Amino acid sequence: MEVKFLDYTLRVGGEAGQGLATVGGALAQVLSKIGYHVFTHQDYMSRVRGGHNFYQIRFSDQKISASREMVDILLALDLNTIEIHKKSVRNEGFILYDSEIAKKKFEEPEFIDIPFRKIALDVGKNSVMANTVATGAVLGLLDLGLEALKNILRQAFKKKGEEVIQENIACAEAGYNYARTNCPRCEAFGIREPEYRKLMLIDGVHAIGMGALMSGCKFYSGYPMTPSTGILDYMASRAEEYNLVVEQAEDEIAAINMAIGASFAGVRAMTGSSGGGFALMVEGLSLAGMTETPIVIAEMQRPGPATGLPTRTEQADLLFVLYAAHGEFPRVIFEPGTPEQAFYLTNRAFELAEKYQIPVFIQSDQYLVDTEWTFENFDLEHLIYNDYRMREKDLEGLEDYKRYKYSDTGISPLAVPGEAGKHLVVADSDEHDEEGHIIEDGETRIKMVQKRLLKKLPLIKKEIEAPLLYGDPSPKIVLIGHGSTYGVIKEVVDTIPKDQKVAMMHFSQIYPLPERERFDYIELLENADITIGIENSATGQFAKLMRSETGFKFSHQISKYDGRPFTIENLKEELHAYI
Amino acid sequence: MEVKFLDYTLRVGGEAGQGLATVGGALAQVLSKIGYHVFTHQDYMSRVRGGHNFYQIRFSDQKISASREMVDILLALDLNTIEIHKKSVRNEGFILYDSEIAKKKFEEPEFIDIPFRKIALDVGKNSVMANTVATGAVLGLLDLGLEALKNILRQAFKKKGEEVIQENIACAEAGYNYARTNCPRCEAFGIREPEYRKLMLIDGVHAIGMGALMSGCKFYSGYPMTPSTGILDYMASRAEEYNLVVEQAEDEIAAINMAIGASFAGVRAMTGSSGGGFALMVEGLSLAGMTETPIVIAEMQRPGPATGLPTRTEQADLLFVLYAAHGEFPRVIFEPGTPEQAFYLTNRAFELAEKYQIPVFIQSDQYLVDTEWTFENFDLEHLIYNDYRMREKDLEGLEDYKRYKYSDTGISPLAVPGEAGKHLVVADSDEHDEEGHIIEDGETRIKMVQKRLLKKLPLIKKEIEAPLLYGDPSPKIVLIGHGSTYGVIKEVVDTIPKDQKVAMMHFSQIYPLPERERFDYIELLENADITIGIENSATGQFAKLMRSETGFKFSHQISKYDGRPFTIENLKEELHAYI
Amino acid sequence: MPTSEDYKGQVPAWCPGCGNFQILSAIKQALVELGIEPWEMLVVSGIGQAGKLPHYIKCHTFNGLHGRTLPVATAAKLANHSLHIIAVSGDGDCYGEGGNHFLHTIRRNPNISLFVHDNQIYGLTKGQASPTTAKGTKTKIQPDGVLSEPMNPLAMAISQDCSFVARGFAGDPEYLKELMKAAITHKGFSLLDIFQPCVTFNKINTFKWYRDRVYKLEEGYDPYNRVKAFERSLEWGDKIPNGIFYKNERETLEEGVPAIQEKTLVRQKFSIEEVKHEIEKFY
Amino acid sequence: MPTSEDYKGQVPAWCPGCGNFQILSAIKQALVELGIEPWEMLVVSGIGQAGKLPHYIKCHTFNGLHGRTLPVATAAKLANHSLHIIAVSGDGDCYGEGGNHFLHTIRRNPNISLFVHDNQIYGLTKGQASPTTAKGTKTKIQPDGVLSEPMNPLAMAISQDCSFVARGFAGDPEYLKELMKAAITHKGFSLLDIFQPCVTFNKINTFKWYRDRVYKLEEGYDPYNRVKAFERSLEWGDKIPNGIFYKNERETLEEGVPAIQEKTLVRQKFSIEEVKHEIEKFY
Ligand SMILES: Cc1ncc(C[n+]2csc(CCOP(=O)(O)OP(=O)(O)O)c2C)c(N)n1
Ligand SMILES: Cc1ncc(C[n+]2csc(CCOP(=O)(O)OP(=O)(O)O)c2C)c(N)n1
Ligand code: SF4
Ligand code: SF4
Ligand SMILES: [Mg+2]
Ligand SMILES: [Mg+2]
Repeated sequence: MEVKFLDYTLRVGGEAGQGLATVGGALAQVLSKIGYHVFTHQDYMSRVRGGHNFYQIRFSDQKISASREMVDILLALDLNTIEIHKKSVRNEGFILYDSEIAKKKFEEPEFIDIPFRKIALDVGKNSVMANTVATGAVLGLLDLGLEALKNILRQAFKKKGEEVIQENIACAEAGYNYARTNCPRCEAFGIREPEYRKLMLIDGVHAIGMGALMSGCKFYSGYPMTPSTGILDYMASRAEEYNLVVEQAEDEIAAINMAIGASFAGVRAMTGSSGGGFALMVEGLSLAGMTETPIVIAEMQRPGPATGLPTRTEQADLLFVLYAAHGEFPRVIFEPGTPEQAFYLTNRAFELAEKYQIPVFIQSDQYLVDTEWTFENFDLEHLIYNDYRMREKDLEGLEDYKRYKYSDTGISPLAVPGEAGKHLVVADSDEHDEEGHIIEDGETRIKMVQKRLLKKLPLIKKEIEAPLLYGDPSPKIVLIGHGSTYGVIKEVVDTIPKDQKVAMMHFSQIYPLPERERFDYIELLENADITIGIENSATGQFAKLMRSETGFKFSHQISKYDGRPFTIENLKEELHAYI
Repeated sequence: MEVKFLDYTLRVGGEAGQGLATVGGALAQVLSKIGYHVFTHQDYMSRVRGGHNFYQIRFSDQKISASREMVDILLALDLNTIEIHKKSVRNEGFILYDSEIAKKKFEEPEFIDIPFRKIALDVGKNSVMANTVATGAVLGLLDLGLEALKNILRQAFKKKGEEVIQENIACAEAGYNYARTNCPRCEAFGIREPEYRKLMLIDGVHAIGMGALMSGCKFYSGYPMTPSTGILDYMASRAEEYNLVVEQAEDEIAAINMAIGASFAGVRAMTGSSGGGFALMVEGLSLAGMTETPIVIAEMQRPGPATGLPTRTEQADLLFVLYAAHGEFPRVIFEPGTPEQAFYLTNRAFELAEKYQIPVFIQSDQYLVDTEWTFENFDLEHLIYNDYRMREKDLEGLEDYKRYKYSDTGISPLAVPGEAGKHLVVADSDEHDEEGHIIEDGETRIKMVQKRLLKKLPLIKKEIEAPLLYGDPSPKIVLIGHGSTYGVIKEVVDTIPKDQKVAMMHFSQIYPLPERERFDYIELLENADITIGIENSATGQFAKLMRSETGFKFSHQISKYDGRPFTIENLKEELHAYI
Repeated sequence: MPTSEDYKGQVPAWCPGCGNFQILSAIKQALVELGIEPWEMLVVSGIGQAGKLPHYIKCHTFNGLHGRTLPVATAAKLANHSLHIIAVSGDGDCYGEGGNHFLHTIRRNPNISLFVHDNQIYGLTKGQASPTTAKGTKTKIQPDGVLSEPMNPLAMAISQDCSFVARGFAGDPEYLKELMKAAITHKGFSLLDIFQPCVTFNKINTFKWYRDRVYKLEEGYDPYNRVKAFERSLEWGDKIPNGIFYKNERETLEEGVPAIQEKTLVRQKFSIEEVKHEIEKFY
Repeated sequence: MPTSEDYKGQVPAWCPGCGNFQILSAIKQALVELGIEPWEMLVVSGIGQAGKLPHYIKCHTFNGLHGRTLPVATAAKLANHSLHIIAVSGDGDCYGEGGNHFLHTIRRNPNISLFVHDNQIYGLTKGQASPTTAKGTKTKIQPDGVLSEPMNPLAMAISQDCSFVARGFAGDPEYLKELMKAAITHKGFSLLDIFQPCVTFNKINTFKWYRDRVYKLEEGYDPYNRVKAFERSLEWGDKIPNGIFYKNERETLEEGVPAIQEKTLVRQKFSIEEVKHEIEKFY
């Protein structure tokens, strides 16, 4: 293999319901536990059984942040996988399959026929363990040992008892040994043991969930919708341990109104959905805006319009989220580029939501939601938690509490009803006075718009960090990305010779756009020869936002709207015309 | 009075429930029937009884298109009206009131105390006719005769029988005569009889309704919400005569899904709401986008966020409507400046919706919805009606019908299910193939995005007309407005001396923005010294749209966000700084 | 002990003679008699004439969106179940726009009282048909008369085993107050549908119309019999029963949610230190 | 006369063994036996496993949004009441996201048949609780078990005087087909709730679970007795009745709408000439 550093890609393919995520997940974990950097991504259909899905794992001894098109090892759990992905296997790669399952025998040298099912029956007395055999076989091929996998199996089958654990371990060993002894060219993998590091393996959706948890989120309401369901799952799975209230609502309208109700009542609250479900939350969003109730909303994109491609990826809801809801009120939108950013930005989302009493969005997409990355650690000292809610003692001695008191910052005191002595908390979706009571006169209206919107806007803008510049500090060519394209653009920049003076400019704090005082990114763009917006959408929404807010127009645009993420290869290909 | 031409303003004020709209409406009708140009606007609270409302009527022998701050005649149906509006009465103006009702006697010369209630009791045997007395009195003051009013009364009380009609007429006469004989300074009104013209009197909401009706709209579904309810009322009132189906839905979600269902089934369909209700339609909007089902949506704005000021006006939903819904699909937004534009643009909305199979918006606001204007006529020859739906004969001999057939224009054949022989119509909210069946592959996705969106966009853009330029053809100062600010900006331009080289640029076809080939409005703006965006919102949404699409940034911005429309005086005042 | 004065809010903007006035005073009276202090009380509403009630009372209030009263109230209860919560709604608000939440809140059974000001019309938007408007009623939008059958909220609530189902009448505020007290003290989700004459827009269901028909469920009526309660909820026409139709002792939502068994959610202090170990799970 | 082949659509993407297969063939069989041609038939659905059915049948189809089946179907019926319309939905689609439309479509009573594939779970999104999931069921989102009482769709329909209320079982496709035919031929809105085992995510309500419990309402059962029907709809546990619970002869929506008494709306030709006089009203 002609890689500069150790850089392998495994792809596990098969039907929905065959347990691909289990096999792929176990392999990713094993690799990360023994110290490799791992990057995975998933490609699956909107069905529960059948069809074709795959789970791709790239691993390396260097940091990696995107997927490649070509694979080194293809683990084919069905014939279809071989037919679809054969052409993506590198020259010196391998295809692991079971000719009995595939009902076909392949003679080309890259094929390694391993009787997954037969071994499972022989060793584990049950064909369901064929996947365990296959997982072991992949590790055998790579000669990486079985310790980590054994631990994972012990964990996974804890509830099923020791016998099941032992059977699975035996199957894994059998697969491992079979591969080691029946692999003619396995030395091709001059695989180096990684230098041992304890690495975290985390995907976007867990990072958001953990970010919420560590920000003091106590209430999460949602309605299942791919690809946002993972947050609901995660929060529910942690409810017992951390005393969270997680409510599956009857619909998304209820979900957002619940989050608002909980936040009004005094706890940090969050809701989430995908575009179609968020569409139903739009009126509720304006309620949060009007009542100045802090909430965090996760909007996890998939290709639309309408039901679209439910399990695929796209970045086409940006302007929708930006301008969603009638009337005018401040909002913040973050769109993380990595799970690490997802974690910190979720934390920051809560901070800003609570500080300014506004809705804050974490926007992402199926791609980042499902991609697992490895990290040495998340620095928990960086987390912020400020309690802006007023209770008993904070209000002591106060004569009259006014929920919407005018102030220089536009921020009014946010008391917890029932926990604030005898002070009463009055919130209203109508235009209201300082006390929260309905009004109709123009003068109060003007003051409230100033308080709620115009005074807060400049303060919020100051909180936003500059975009990240990666590569040449005075670039001739700038690749501008936002959100989940971070990883792939970054790796592509790495592959371009330095003398081409290329840089990536990446925005994860999307709205408001950062101020230009500290880092004049517009000047930098103006000084470049070529500026290319790279977006997973057809109309280039971030480019529109940039132009609307700053007047700057990217000279070129690369759009991908087939529901799939950019890979390193296809982005490089697209860039060919310019570089 | 120092008016160049005949130009009077009447204001009728009182509590909700006192029948202001009846009195004001009758006066407006009388004036338009005897040939005056009339412009009315309403200011009312979100309550059914009590509070303070007013109805303002300006009339002239010239075309007029906005309201003034100062009034010539104030008809005060309660004391509160006097207290609030006294200061708005011109020096030589009059205040008509009933000291018994007001429970206070005013001695200043402008006050004319007329015992509305007592006359009603004496002449009509019922105090409810006090309003009729007052209406007569206003006409008496103006010495305009009673013929037109009598006809209106005959019409209004037709169902109640001849006796009631005669009592009302008697009351009107008594009021008329009382005013004529008890008005010390009435000669102040050197009122000229207008040159007789048959004039239409129509407000924005009726113009939209009639536009829909005359465009072949057969199905209207909605849910009541101020200020959109008038369309629902109008369509329902015409259902019997024109065989329309009008359905009050259980919520706005049902309303838009019904409109889509009806349109899919083969009839022209429309729905409407205000911002908060439209917020609930957003997911349905994307369904129309994905299934390429033609619909027209009326979005009638009021100040938000949330419930906001339910009966007031604002233009703050522009960007919301523009980017509403997840995913990308084409849409058109019209925002009429006058009832006449509302009528024609509604017609054009149906034409474009049906031709391109897209959702088209008529966006307006409480101000235009409720303002009545006079017109000599609407030229009905200008109406368009092309039936793009395919039935029996249109499909004869066709082998296989495909709902989403690829084509050069992106437009596919739209057959009527059950009326297209044995051809089957298959529509899908998932991404689909030409036949309408669910798919997941990237290639079909790309082709469908191109068909549905990218191919149609340039064609739709060609349909959009240039903005209207009024005033100096090579202006130094350009006042840019959109939608309902048309009338007031136009009149303000009229008041500015020609040598200041001022013009209004008005957009009623908001999105897509017109092409620049036929009229390079951007060049014109670039050549001006000062460009001022004038908007009824706090953040200047049209300005953002303009910058995002063309890069052009207005040099100044005038924003009004107190829930009230601009009047000629207050816009002039705001302009003072620049002109 | 609170007095009626303590609960006095702004001057109502309702029409003179509106049934809402009696409902408002009955609520205040019920709260005073139950000794609930304003700062222990949260009133949540949607939009409509009924939805304006929070402005006319003095306690914690949340006046939200049309139709969305119940999700807000439910979540507020989960966040702080030491608050008493009344959800105030209209027939359009609760059964029309908010119908789905009505259904699912019954299933959830939070300990909240829902008072529906049922005037069988849309009041605030000036007289359109509501879900409870009689078939055949002519309105601006239904000039030929309403085509749908009116909804039966009590029957629906009973059909989903709602924990407490009652009906009162603004024209009998004394009894109404008693029903309110029963609803508030009942453990579980309680529906109190209240006949509320809209003197401006509903010219059919007037004070007199209701007074002529309304009677109280007889002494000895057993509110624990679901089928019987259903049967009685179908009575409509010359005689319409008021009273407590149905009750049960279902577990409440708050009793079931593990996180709030020891303390209300708002009282649970958060510290990053206590959750930091979560990160271990990703290694 | 149509044959089953005429109705053959794409190959279903459902899991092998899923109850949806039997429902699909029962629908086709019912349509064939009723002699309805594919071009006279419109199937409307939402999103879910059930919602995919339009792709597996061949006739006019509209596969809309999750939960929004009924408004689309109702309006299509108003636009062209010569079409036969079946609305296909799931328990989440119809009773969860779409609960409000379910309620109000019953009130409207369009002549549409609603088939709810009730697998007591969210299938397509992989196993969350639906409104009909049994209390206590553990799912990923409810690791401590569902807290809400399951909804009773039949009782709710009966409570609102739904024109036709029945329940069938995918495991008895022959009887199911008969119920479908009865629903389709019934004049008015008909609800057919269908027990549909989800072999992948619902490990409780399996084919066996249903088969052990399901029985047919006895011969001589009177479906016109609303209170009795309500009582029977509450039966749940060891024995669960199937069959036609309730029927009535209410006027349908289409019978009430004046505009479509002579012709379907789609057949009414439009010409500007005929509406021009409208403008006179504004002079
Ligand atoms: C989403 C939304 N749709 C519509 C409205 C307009 N609206 C306000 S109140 C109301 C109906 C009120 O009827 P009801 O709930 O019966 O209350 P009432 O006024 O009769 O007390 C409507 C339709 C709104 N505010 N929000
Ligand atoms: C607005 C919206 N919310 C959520 C979803 C995600 N979603 C798709 S199907 C489904 C539930 C399916 O359950 P059910 O209706 O019971 O159908 P089944 O798959 O069990 O047949 C959900 C939540 C969606 N498509 N749209
Ligand atoms: S409109 Fe009806 S409900 Fe509203 S305040 Fe007036 S009488 Fe009461
Ligand atoms: S998940 Fe369940 S409902 Fe869906 S296809 Fe599989 S078995 Fe059927
Ligand atoms: Mg009402
Ligand atoms: Mg289901």
